[in-house]
Amino acid sequence: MMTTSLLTNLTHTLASPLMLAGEGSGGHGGHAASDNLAMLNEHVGTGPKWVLLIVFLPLLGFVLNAIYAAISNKSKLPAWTTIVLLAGAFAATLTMFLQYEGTPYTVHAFDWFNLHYGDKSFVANFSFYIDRLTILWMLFVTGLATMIALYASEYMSHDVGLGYCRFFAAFGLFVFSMSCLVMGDNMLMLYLGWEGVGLCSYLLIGYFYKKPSAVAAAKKAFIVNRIGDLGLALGVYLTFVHFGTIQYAELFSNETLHQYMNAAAVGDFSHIPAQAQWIALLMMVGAFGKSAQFPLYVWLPDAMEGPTPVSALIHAATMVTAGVYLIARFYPVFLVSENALPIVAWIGTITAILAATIGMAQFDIKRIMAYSTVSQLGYMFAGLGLLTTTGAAFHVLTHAFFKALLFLACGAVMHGFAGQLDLRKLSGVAWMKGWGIVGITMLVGCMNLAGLPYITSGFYSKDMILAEAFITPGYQLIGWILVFTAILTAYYTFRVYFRVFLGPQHAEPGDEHDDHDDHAGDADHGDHASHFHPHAPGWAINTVLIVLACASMLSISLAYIQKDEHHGWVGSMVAESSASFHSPYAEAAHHAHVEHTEMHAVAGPVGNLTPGTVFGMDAHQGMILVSGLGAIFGVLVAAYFHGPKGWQGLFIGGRTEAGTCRMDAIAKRAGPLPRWAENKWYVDEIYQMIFVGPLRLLSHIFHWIDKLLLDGLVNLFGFLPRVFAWIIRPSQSGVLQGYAVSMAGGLAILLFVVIVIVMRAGGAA
Amino acid sequence: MHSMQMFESFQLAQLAFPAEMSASVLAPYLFVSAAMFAIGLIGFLTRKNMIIMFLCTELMFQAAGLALIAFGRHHLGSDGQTFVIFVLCVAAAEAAMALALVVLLFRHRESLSASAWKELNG
Amino acid sequence: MSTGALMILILMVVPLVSALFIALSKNPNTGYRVALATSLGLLFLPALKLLDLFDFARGSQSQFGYSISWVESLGLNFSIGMDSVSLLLILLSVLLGPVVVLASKSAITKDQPMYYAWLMVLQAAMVGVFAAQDLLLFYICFEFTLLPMFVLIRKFGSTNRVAASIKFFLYTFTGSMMTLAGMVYIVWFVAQPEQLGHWTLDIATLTQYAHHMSLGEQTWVLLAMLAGFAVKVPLFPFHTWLPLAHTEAPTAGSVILAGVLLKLGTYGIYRFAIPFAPTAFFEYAPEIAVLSIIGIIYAGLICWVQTDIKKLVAYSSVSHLGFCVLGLAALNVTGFSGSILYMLSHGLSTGGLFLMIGFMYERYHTRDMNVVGGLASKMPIWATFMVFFAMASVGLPGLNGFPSEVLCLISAFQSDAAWSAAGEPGAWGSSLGPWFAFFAGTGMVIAAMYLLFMVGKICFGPLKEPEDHHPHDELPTDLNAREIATLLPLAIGCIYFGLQPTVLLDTVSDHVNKTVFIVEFANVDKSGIDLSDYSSAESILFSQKEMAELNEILLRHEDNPGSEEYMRELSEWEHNLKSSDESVHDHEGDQHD
Amino acid sequence: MLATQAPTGEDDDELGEVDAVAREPMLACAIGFVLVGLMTSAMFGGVGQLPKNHISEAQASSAVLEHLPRKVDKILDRAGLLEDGWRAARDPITGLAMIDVDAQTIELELIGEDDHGHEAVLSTRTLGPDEWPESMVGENLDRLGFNLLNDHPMMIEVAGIILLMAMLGATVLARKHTELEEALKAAQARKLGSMFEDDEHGVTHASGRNG
Repeated sequence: MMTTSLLTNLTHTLASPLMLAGEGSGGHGGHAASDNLAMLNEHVGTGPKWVLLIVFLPLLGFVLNAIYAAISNKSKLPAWTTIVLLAGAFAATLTMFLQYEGTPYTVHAFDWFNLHYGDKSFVANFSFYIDRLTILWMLFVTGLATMIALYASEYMSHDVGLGYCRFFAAFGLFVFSMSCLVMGDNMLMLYLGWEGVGLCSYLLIGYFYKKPSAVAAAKKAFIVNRIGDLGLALGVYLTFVHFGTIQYAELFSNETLHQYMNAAAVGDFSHIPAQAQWIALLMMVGAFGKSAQFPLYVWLPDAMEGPTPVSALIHAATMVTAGVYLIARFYPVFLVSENALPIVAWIGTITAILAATIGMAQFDIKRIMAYSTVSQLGYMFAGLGLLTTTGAAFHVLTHAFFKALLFLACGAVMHGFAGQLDLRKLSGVAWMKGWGIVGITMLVGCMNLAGLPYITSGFYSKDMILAEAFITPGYQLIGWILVFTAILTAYYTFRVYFRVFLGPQHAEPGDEHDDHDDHAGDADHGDHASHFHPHAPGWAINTVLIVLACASMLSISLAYIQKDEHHGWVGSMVAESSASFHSPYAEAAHHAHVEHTEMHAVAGPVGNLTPGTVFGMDAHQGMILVSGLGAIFGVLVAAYFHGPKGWQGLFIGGRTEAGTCRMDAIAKRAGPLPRWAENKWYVDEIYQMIFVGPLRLLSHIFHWIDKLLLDGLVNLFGFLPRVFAWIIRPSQSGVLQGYAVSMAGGLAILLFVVIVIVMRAGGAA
Repeated sequence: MHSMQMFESFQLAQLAFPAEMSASVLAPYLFVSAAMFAIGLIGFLTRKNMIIMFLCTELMFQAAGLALIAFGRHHLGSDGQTFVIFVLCVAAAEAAMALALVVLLFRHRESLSASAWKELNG
Repeated sequence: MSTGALMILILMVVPLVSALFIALSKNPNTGYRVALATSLGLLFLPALKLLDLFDFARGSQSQFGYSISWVESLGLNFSIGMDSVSLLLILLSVLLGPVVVLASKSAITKDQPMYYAWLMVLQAAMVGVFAAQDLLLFYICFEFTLLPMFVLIRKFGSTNRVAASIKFFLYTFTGSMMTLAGMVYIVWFVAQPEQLGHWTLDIATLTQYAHHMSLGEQTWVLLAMLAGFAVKVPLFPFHTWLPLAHTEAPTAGSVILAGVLLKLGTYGIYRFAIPFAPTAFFEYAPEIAVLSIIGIIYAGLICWVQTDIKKLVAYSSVSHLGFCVLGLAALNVTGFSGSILYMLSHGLSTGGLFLMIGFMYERYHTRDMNVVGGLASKMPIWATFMVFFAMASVGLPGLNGFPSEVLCLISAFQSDAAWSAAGEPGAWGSSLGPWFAFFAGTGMVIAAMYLLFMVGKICFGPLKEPEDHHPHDELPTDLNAREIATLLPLAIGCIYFGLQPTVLLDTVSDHVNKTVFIVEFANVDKSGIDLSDYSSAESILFSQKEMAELNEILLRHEDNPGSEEYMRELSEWEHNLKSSDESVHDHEGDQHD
Repeated sequence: MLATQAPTGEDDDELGEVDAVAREPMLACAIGFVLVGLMTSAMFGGVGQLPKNHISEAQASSAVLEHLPRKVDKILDRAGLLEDGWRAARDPITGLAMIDVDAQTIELELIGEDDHGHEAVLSTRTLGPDEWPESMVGENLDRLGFNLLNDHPMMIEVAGIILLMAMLGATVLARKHTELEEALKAAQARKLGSMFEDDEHGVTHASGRNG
């Protein structure tokens, strides 16, 4: 109710900055974006063929692993094959990045759709479109995929000879699909990748297919995604129907589109047909599905049923960012829709806070990470809705690193403690022998997720989004909600760290160390819980953790490379792509920030805009203050409630044993609220009640209609002739003379008729 | 006058080749054939013995044949007679089959009564 | 007689001969061997030869024409030939031949000669349907497919086979009786002096004149034809025979039924109902589309609550063919192409699913998903194929289901010219529109729901087997080489058509353009369709002179198509067309002016 | 004789079986009379409107004659109207007799050998109506035969086949199915066996005789 009213006035506030920009010199804003885009896509050259390696090496990995499976290979060969091939793909991507001159190009593999009729043509070839946005995404997709494959080679070692080939086959197929999604040069290729990653996520979530819960989770993931896919598909078809093409190069250089963009730039949406505006709204649904946004986020937490590397790669780092990529890629289409971006912003915000509140109350550390993923994705969507694609993309990048890191660390714990994930049953893991690296890297990840000021990359990316919220007038509310969410994030992140990794050493083994379903042949664990000793992670896991930790720390520097031109390196990557757009307010604020002058002195290039401020100071600096303090505050709260006694708890914690802390008392006093939060606010149950149940009932009703009504009618028509026959049957008495009599009677009647006719004719004659 | 005409036409009918029969001459032939048919029908209705009934049907056959010949004559054509010849052929064939069937039926029931096969009802 | 015609004749005659041979042979194994040899031979010799000979550039015209006069006075010929669409469908049915024979080896344990003989007869009949260029020949073959299928169900089906076979036969037969009535009316109409003036049953000739019928006549003809074809498809309210027949039929029967026999309905609609009654079809396309969409959703939801896995797949056929009819109802190039692609791809993926179920049934003798499940741990290869075909059926991009689905949905969007042009939805009744596309699109989600429900129950989860289960005496636990060989062609086809739909699209494009032209021309006065794309149709509809006139008109109004004058001249031109038909007739026959 | 099957029992029912008494004669007669009435009335109503046929009886009678030149010759010969060598003229193309029934004239021709020794028409003359013989009439049998054999040869074949089939069918149907008891069969077998033995004996005798 309130949201809707906000939405309505937000649409206007969104239009206003664009309008001003349109009136201004046009250095930035709608016009700039439009012209720039057109210029980029007018002459798209063809690139070198070796770029195809990026796509087809992972596919080769899939094929080889399938062959291994067919010949039932019982070694670690699949893992090494996959790692090598993915590394090759990463190397190719790196080369592509280094050789990129700045103009997009396409690489053609083979024809896929080629339907020409009349003056129209429906063309969607199996070819790839390379620009900076693509490269940005492919860099971390292939890189992380390689790392995580290495990790999985050890993590999945207990399945060697069982599901090992299956796992890595799906792994390779996933990277292939993801590459198609990101690199495809038309929307149908994107859709292919979109569904492909959905399939792989289905297969990998259901990896332990004997667990009904895993199967159910996989099914749920696929179906919920499918709902989003429907939106995307309709969006794609509508794009073709309206613009007559679904190839990026043609679409982004399409005059109609640019007319719309210019109209939108001056805030005039009345002349943009409803059809064109619907495109964005439909695609949005697809993005919500794949990136687990508010109405459709329910599948992601359940997806944690899959092996942890899968959760890290697919459900934290890469696949779930596809929605962000989609919106960034089709930003022009979203710009010409009046309501799309505000809805995106609001959905993102709602998702962020909702998921954060749920994450606070969970005890399963993987689920906590899952909800934090949902929440961070909410940030990214908010960023997109707030017209800062740079911020969103930057957050995607940093989040990919540290969230993968966090998941892999949790995975290491799960692996070592026989699938134990309950933070009430683990404590002081960091101090156990051989777990130091895990402890440290986990700490790095937590800091990044919490966004501790200056020392973490997560801080910079989040800051960019938050600042944008305050800069653009009309979005302050969103800004404050996101800040509050940032505090919650810091809290639940360090809640995990303080409870699991610090404090007195204690560990109960999980249920898997004698459950031979999925840890079959795993001899490392003791056979009885009584003398259970965890096995510390091996070199592969440790290496990967270290690399990722370094990566997430180093990505701080990205914020400073080309800071002044493009808000950092990511900005430079986004700038020359279809996603490049900056609201003039951002420009104003940016210049002010760069020139270190008072706000009102800023004028000229971007018109006399007055970007919003935080406590009267420039939003960027204000954000550093607010979100930085918020993060630290969150950490302290976590330390107080969950931290152990002594310096580990920063001297304010009071936890002396695993499983009990100060929070419990508060939770008791808080009444049902914590339980509701733990039960995810019963969203699943509500969906079950509102959608699934009725649909199921309807299906049963249909089934009975089919059985009784339709089939009954058919059978009735089949029965009528029997009735008729039964009526006239007695006429066939066996008496021969009876037939003769009827014959004579018939003859008589016939003759009578003849006579009548004849007489009439005679009378006439 | 009328009787005179009839007489002439009867005379003509005696000749090697008959003259055209006028309608009034045609009538008696047709009457005879109608009578034959009716008699055959009555026979068929009143008798039980399958052979007799079969003979009655033959009677009706020949009634039709007679009518054919009469009409053929009326039209001064030979097709009517030709047709009757073929009818006779078919009748012969039919008679052969029918009697064979009667024999067969008699073997089954030791009776020629048509009512012996009453249970062949619908 | 051209080589191509000879090949077609071989395709029709050789199965009959081998059927006779099999029927006479007493040895149970002879049937299997001979049938396998025949079907493989047909696949590799004549079919590939035809593919080689076919001139794809002239795909819209019937090639390899061969005609034996049968009854001159009625213009009745035994005339065969094939255009691109029939070529594809013939290839599909010939491909399925060896597949079903292979699949039946261990499934059929009694009366093998009879079984394989009827299978071969069915082969011949299917080829005949698609190759027929004579209306009566088409109808005869169309009906003759019923008999072998009836025997297969009645004699080799499972528990409830008698009822199933009878319902299958009577239902479809009743429908096609009405189709016959409609066809007879068309023939009679064309034989009128105002039209051709003498009896003919040649399909091409009939197509030239049938669209002269008034809207009222066309409506009745359309209803009559749909009565038969919609039952065959089956369209929503007329589908109740299908689940029963599928469930009771032997595996091979189900595969053929889903793979080819259902396509007879859509083929009939595309090949006869639309060209013979273009105006009426244009008029009632939205209603037909509504039926098909109801079918998509309704049948899909029913699938979701099935416990009998075979019934589930059967209902899924109803749901899928809804897309096919939707594409036809869109009456545009994308729609027709998509729907023809759908005929082929559905044949592959659903055929595959039925094979999978058949193989499971041979091992467990039950189709109840509550009794048997979690087979992935026991039959990994089987489960892999099951998931593969399920995904193909869901319409996963890169597999065969996807291209056709895309085209059908796009066509629904496009069909609403107003919405495509101005971006605002057009008026109801003139054509389909975004809402049709949306509701049909929900079919995608529902398909995912029920197919994953099936896969999750039957493949995944803890292993569940019937209590009285004992391993099959000759079959191994998992699929054996023969069964894998049975599945591979279908799987390869799925992938190939998923990645190379263009091959099929190019093949049928000429034919599709022709049909679209027929429809647009018949309704040219209704909606501002420009006749700029008539080139493909001149050969079938008009003489060169008429085309020249039309061309002139078009050129004269190039600048502003759709103006009254333009429309008037076009209608004049059409009127002249009809009168010229009369004059032609006068030259032949009676001399009244 | 079957047609008058003798009573096999005593009671009336059996007598009924014997068909000694008619059943529902009244009803049957009523029906019969109704039919007769209807049929006759139909005929008398109908024949009045029968089309008058266009050909004259003479034409009808003698139309057949031109098809039967030999018969014309015979009639003329009997009437003593032909010198030797003369005959009714044939149409060179169709081979029909050149006889005009309406004008009652008959063309005659003299057949002899020309100087090359070929048969040729030497001279012709016309027989006028005044010498038209009374007996120059196509008889019914002629016309019937001509019609039957000239117009419906095919039908004759068919009729023949039907009759043949009927005959075979009748024999097959009416054949008496006699089943031999086991004993009889055994006896036949024994008989055959003994025949063979005799045969062998015969052979040995023969060899003995030779030896």
